[in-house]
Amino acid sequence: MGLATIVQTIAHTLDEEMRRDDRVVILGEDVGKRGGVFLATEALFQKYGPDRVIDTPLSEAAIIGAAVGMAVHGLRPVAEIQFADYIFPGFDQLVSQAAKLRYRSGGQFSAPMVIRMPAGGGVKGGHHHSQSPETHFVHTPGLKVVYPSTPHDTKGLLKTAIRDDDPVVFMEPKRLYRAIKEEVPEEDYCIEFGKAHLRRKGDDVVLVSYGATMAETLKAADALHEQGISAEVIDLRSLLPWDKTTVCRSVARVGRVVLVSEAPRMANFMSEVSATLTEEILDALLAPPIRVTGFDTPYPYAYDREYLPGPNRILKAVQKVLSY
Amino acid sequence: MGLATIVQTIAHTLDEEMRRDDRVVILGEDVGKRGGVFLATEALFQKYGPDRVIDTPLSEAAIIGAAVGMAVHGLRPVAEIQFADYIFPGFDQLVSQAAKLRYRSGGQFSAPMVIRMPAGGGVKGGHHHSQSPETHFVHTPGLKVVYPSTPHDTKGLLKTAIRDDDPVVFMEPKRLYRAIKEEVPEEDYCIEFGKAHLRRKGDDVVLVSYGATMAETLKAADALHEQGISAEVIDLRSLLPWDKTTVCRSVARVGRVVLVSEAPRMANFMSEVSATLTEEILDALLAPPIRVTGFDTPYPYAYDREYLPGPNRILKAVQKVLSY
Amino acid sequence: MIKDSQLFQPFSEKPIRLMGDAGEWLGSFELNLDSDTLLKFYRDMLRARLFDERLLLLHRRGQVSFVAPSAGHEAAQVAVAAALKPKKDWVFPYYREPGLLLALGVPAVELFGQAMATRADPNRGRQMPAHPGSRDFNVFTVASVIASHLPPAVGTAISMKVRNTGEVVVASFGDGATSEGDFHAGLNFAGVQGAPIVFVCQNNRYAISVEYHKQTAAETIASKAEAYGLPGYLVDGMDVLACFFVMREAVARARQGFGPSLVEMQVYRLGPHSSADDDTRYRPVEEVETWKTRDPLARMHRFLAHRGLWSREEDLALRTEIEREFRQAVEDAQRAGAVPLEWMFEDVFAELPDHLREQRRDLL
Amino acid sequence: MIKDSQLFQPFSEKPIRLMGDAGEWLGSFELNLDSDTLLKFYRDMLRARLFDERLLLLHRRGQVSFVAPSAGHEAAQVAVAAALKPKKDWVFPYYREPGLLLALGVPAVELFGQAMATRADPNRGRQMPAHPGSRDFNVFTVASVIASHLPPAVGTAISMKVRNTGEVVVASFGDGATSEGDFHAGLNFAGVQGAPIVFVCQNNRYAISVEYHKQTAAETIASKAEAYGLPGYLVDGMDVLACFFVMREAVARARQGFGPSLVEMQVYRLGPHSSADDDTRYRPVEEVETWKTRDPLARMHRFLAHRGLWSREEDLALRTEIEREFRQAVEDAQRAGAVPLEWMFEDVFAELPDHLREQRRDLL
Ligand SMILES: Cc1ncc(C[n+]2csc(CCOP(=O)(O)OP(=O)(O)O)c2C)c(N)n1
Ligand SMILES: Cc1ncc(C[n+]2csc(CCOP(=O)(O)OP(=O)(O)O)c2C)c(N)n1
Ligand SMILES: [Mg+2]
Ligand SMILES: [Mg+2]
Repeated sequence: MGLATIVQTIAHTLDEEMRRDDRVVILGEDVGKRGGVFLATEALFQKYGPDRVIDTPLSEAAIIGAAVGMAVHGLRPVAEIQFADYIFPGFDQLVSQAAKLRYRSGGQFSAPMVIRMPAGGGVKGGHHHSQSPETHFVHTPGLKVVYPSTPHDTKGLLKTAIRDDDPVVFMEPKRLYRAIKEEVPEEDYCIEFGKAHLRRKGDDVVLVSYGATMAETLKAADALHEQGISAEVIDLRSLLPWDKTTVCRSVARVGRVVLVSEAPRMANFMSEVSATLTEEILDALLAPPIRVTGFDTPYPYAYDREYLPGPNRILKAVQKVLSY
Repeated sequence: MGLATIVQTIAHTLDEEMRRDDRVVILGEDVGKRGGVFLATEALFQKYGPDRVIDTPLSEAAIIGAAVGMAVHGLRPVAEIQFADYIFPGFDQLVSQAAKLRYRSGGQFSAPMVIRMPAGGGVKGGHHHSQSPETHFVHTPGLKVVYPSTPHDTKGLLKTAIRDDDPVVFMEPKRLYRAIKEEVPEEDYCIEFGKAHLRRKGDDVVLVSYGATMAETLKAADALHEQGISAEVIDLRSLLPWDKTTVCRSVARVGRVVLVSEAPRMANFMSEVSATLTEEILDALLAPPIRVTGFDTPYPYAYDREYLPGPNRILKAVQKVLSY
Repeated sequence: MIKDSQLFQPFSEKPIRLMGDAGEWLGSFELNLDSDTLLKFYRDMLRARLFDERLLLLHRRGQVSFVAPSAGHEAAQVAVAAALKPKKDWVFPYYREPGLLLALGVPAVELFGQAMATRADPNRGRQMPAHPGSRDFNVFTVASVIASHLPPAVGTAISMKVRNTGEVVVASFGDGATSEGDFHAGLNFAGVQGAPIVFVCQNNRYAISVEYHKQTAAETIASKAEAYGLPGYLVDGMDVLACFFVMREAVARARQGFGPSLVEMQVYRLGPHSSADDDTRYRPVEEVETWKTRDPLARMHRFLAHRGLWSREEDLALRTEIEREFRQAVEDAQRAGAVPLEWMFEDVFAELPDHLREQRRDLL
Repeated sequence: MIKDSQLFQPFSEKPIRLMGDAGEWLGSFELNLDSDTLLKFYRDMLRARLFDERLLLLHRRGQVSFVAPSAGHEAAQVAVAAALKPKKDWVFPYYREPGLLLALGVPAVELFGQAMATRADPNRGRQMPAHPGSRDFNVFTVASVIASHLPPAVGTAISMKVRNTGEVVVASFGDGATSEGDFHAGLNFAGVQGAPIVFVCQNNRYAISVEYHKQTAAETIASKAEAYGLPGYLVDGMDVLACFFVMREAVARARQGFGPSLVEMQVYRLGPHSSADDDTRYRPVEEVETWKTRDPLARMHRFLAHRGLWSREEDLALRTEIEREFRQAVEDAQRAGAVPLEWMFEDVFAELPDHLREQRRDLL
């Protein structure tokens, strides 16, 4: 499909999947004529009509709940939540219905569906257009959680998500929607969940991140490179399952690690990674794993860049683990 | 107030606080004539009438949201969510309104309120009467989170919660509601948040827990004692803020720690404790902190005791850290 | 969207009734049901009643941890089942509906198995009693979270519409459920989509202890339909014929593409909310006694007797037969054996992921 | 609960109007407002319009990151403010209501300060533009989450009732908001409690791109009141007099203890949803043009001119005066200066906890 941004890749991939499988339907607020407020479903309404691209009333509970019911009946719904922050009015449908249906019915019913949502800050959206709720999802048994950071991975992961037999929360790095353009292969390919992507190889420190903060993490790696410090950079790509093997292998080899995520710090997903590293490879740690995260405040409007774990804060953390 | 169970202490403490301060009102499902399904508000409706003990329609969003509005207008609402599992239909009111109001209004408005909820498993309730959602609350900036394990602490912490100027999620260990009876002092006392309680002193291993799993943790400590192993046992009592100082001090001294919580394992609150321990006192760790938690499944009905981190699983973990 | 009603008008002031207290026919049209059908209504209601009694017995013996008795709701539930095509149409029930499932044909052994969490439960023992579900009968497994099944029910109905399958959904719930946001989200979306679904509220005037007038200031639940552009029917829920004829019409309308409706069936819970409840704390005994005189089973019995279709002796024989069936079903359910511990880790996902494999290994 | 209406009937088929398209009085009663009041309506509407225009200018210059224009909603918003006792009654607005706040008396400098996140914002720059709030004026700070302010609004109204303060709450929102569970939860609880609150829906027939008939199958938003036992009024929301008189009655009724009501004001958003929207993707230009002919400002202008109360010259002078006021207010808001970085950590709790102290130290 040539050079494409993340948001273009989403629209394109949805189109491919809808063409491939007529069980795939889209629903959400403004996904129809408008093509989504970010244009992630652009032109699909015009192409597939109102039965397969459904503009819903303004209710996230209706969106997620109806997607569950559609999936149960054999469709493959892809629901859009306009901003990740608005998952909360539909949170119960996600955690009580979508996540638990297969289990509570003994496998009689299941909800193969995708819940797409632009997430993360840095777009001057204040606290209700900037949040990173991934930890809530990871902590909910029954959900898979994916968070790509490049157009290439977006295509492969979104295809896997749509074809997966379980509910997948598909988070999208909204501040990178149009920031990166890369060559996205024409062919049909899927990227397996739980396989991290080694974005850089390096020997002095490992940087682990995912989603929107990959951009900041790579910038930090570049800056380190200039200082003669070689950083291994891991893009997790999916958080549930997450690729413990790759992370542990790199950290065991290098001994030093910085974990980057923009969600609030307290009980952040990266705490799980840190705790796992200690449990698995304590003796290989030459320094404590350090988490660089958002702060434990609601997401602020003013100084929303300062809230984020930018390259400077990452470099400071690297300094700390290197000088430990 | 003599010998009392946890649930009796709650009713008694609510009564004292309502007498002390006529801004304190109670609202929730069945809290009125019925006195709550667990009788935690027994006799209060009869004593204070329908304006101060309000039976609400069956809507958790209405309960939490209305409590926010009452608090804004000067009341001190104590809302009951019938089971912690039912916080989710009201989750948005909790995270988008209660938690963020002070911040988003620049301190102009605030929501001093308590949201009480019986939590935890082991009562044959299946997955919607057994969950432990505390991590979701801890990960939400703007909420305080408290989880007592004894009648004595229940009184002191509930008083602090009601008098606190911010929203407090007050979790109650439902399987201990009537399991422990102890002497609860007559006088008015508050227990500061963020101060753990050293339940046992010991030198071989530190056990950290809170809420309902304190019972299992203490049983494990007793069993260890019989084996000649001395366990220090810390009851966190509040999770936000949590008492980093006490935990780090004990673990730094002893070098070995087991973290017990019945919530699902992935990104459990204890991951935060573990990550913090590594960050703060890596070199004092003689073994990796090991988490003993619920499993990453929805809460099951059959084998609901096996799901919980019982004494055996705690002992196995202790064995592991001791033999590391 | 709404087709002109054939027999019944929505938003009536008084509940639609077809059978008087003494069991007399009140309909303005000729009753055109054969005696087999009428007897089946009664039989299904009696099975529902006796099922609950059996569960209460098992509860007293400690073999079942929880019961939510449905006595008083039988007419409503049996009528809903009778209006549907079993195994074709879908049902999204709530927890107080053994009568509905039994009348649809779900084997008693599965329901007892569910209540006792044995291998006879197709849901594999994952939930507390009163939470059945059956893929075979298109019965969506009950979730405890009140009203949370309504948005999924609507999604299924939209799928039926989009794919033009000719199927219909019935979703049922109590009066308390109507206060949840999910009720609103579900009915509103169904209205917009004109989906083939009938919403059935079994209004027993209490949500545990909370009386109807504390639940809502609306005069009736049926009137809430207006907010969604749907017809709302108010029905005497202890009159199995009224429930059946109204449901039949609502289901037919949905099937023909004329969209959803809301049916309020006014019932009364003759027992406590559940085995964990003490209803004397909040309900006057006299109120309960008054409603007991309107017992839907007794009323149908009178109706049948009236027409010479039923006798005391037949009644006793039927009871004995059902009791025998249920004793056997309980035995079968028990004999199926406890669910194995390793099932705890299955069905979280279609395939067991690594982290659950590790956790299973640690436990077993 | 509902007191007999004095002037208006709920659930009318057609919107209540008091002013014709040409600005003629249509009321069945004598208009008993003095010219100062009438002129103030117009003035407040004009201020609202010019406020938006100023914001759009600042947006084009890159000084404001986002605007949600309210042109077309001014009559509704100004009428709501006029029906209240400022600083006594409480308002729970949504994001498209600068006109409401200005008319209540909230200083323009605070609103510009909010839009630019300077120290002039009493909310301390915590949220994106269009999210004002003022403790001084009992205006609950806007949250982006649609309809999420409604349950809190009801809680405040219940507190007023319980403490018998004689205050009233107005909570306003768009048509899209009526689909959220929080709308339902709020109105239902308010109905049960008979709380002193008036719900105002500014129905502009779109929620971003989603048209009214995809939002709900209900004929009107006003009809949804029935589901909660409330009176629902359908009003021409571009008729400031109709909005005012209906609101005055609803507020009086709430204040006198007769409970809540729902007022639907039919308006039209003359501009795009926001500065980030392109409404030509989903709205026919002709539709927009038709509605523009019903501009509430022009209509009121005609009404006043009709009565000899207003001239072109006065209009020009007033515009100049307001422009001057706003230029000054923008300048003052800017001069107040950016909010300091360390504020990021304040107001999470009443007191700064240790973990935030550490995080602040790490950043600064
Ligand atoms: C979301 C949620 N909140 C609370 C409960 C606890 N609860 C279980 S049953 C019930 C009352 C339900 O009343 P109603 O809907 O009228 O049904 P009924 O039991 O009367 O048949 C409540 C509050 C729940 N199951 N789910
Ligand atoms: C819970 C939630 N979901 C989605 C959004 C995104 N959003 C912002 S405004 C809007 C449309 C609101 O429409 P309406 O209520 O009619 O008000 P209007 O903008 O037309 O005045 C949407 C969907 C949101 N803010 N909150
Ligand atoms: Mg009921
Ligand atoms: Mg609108």
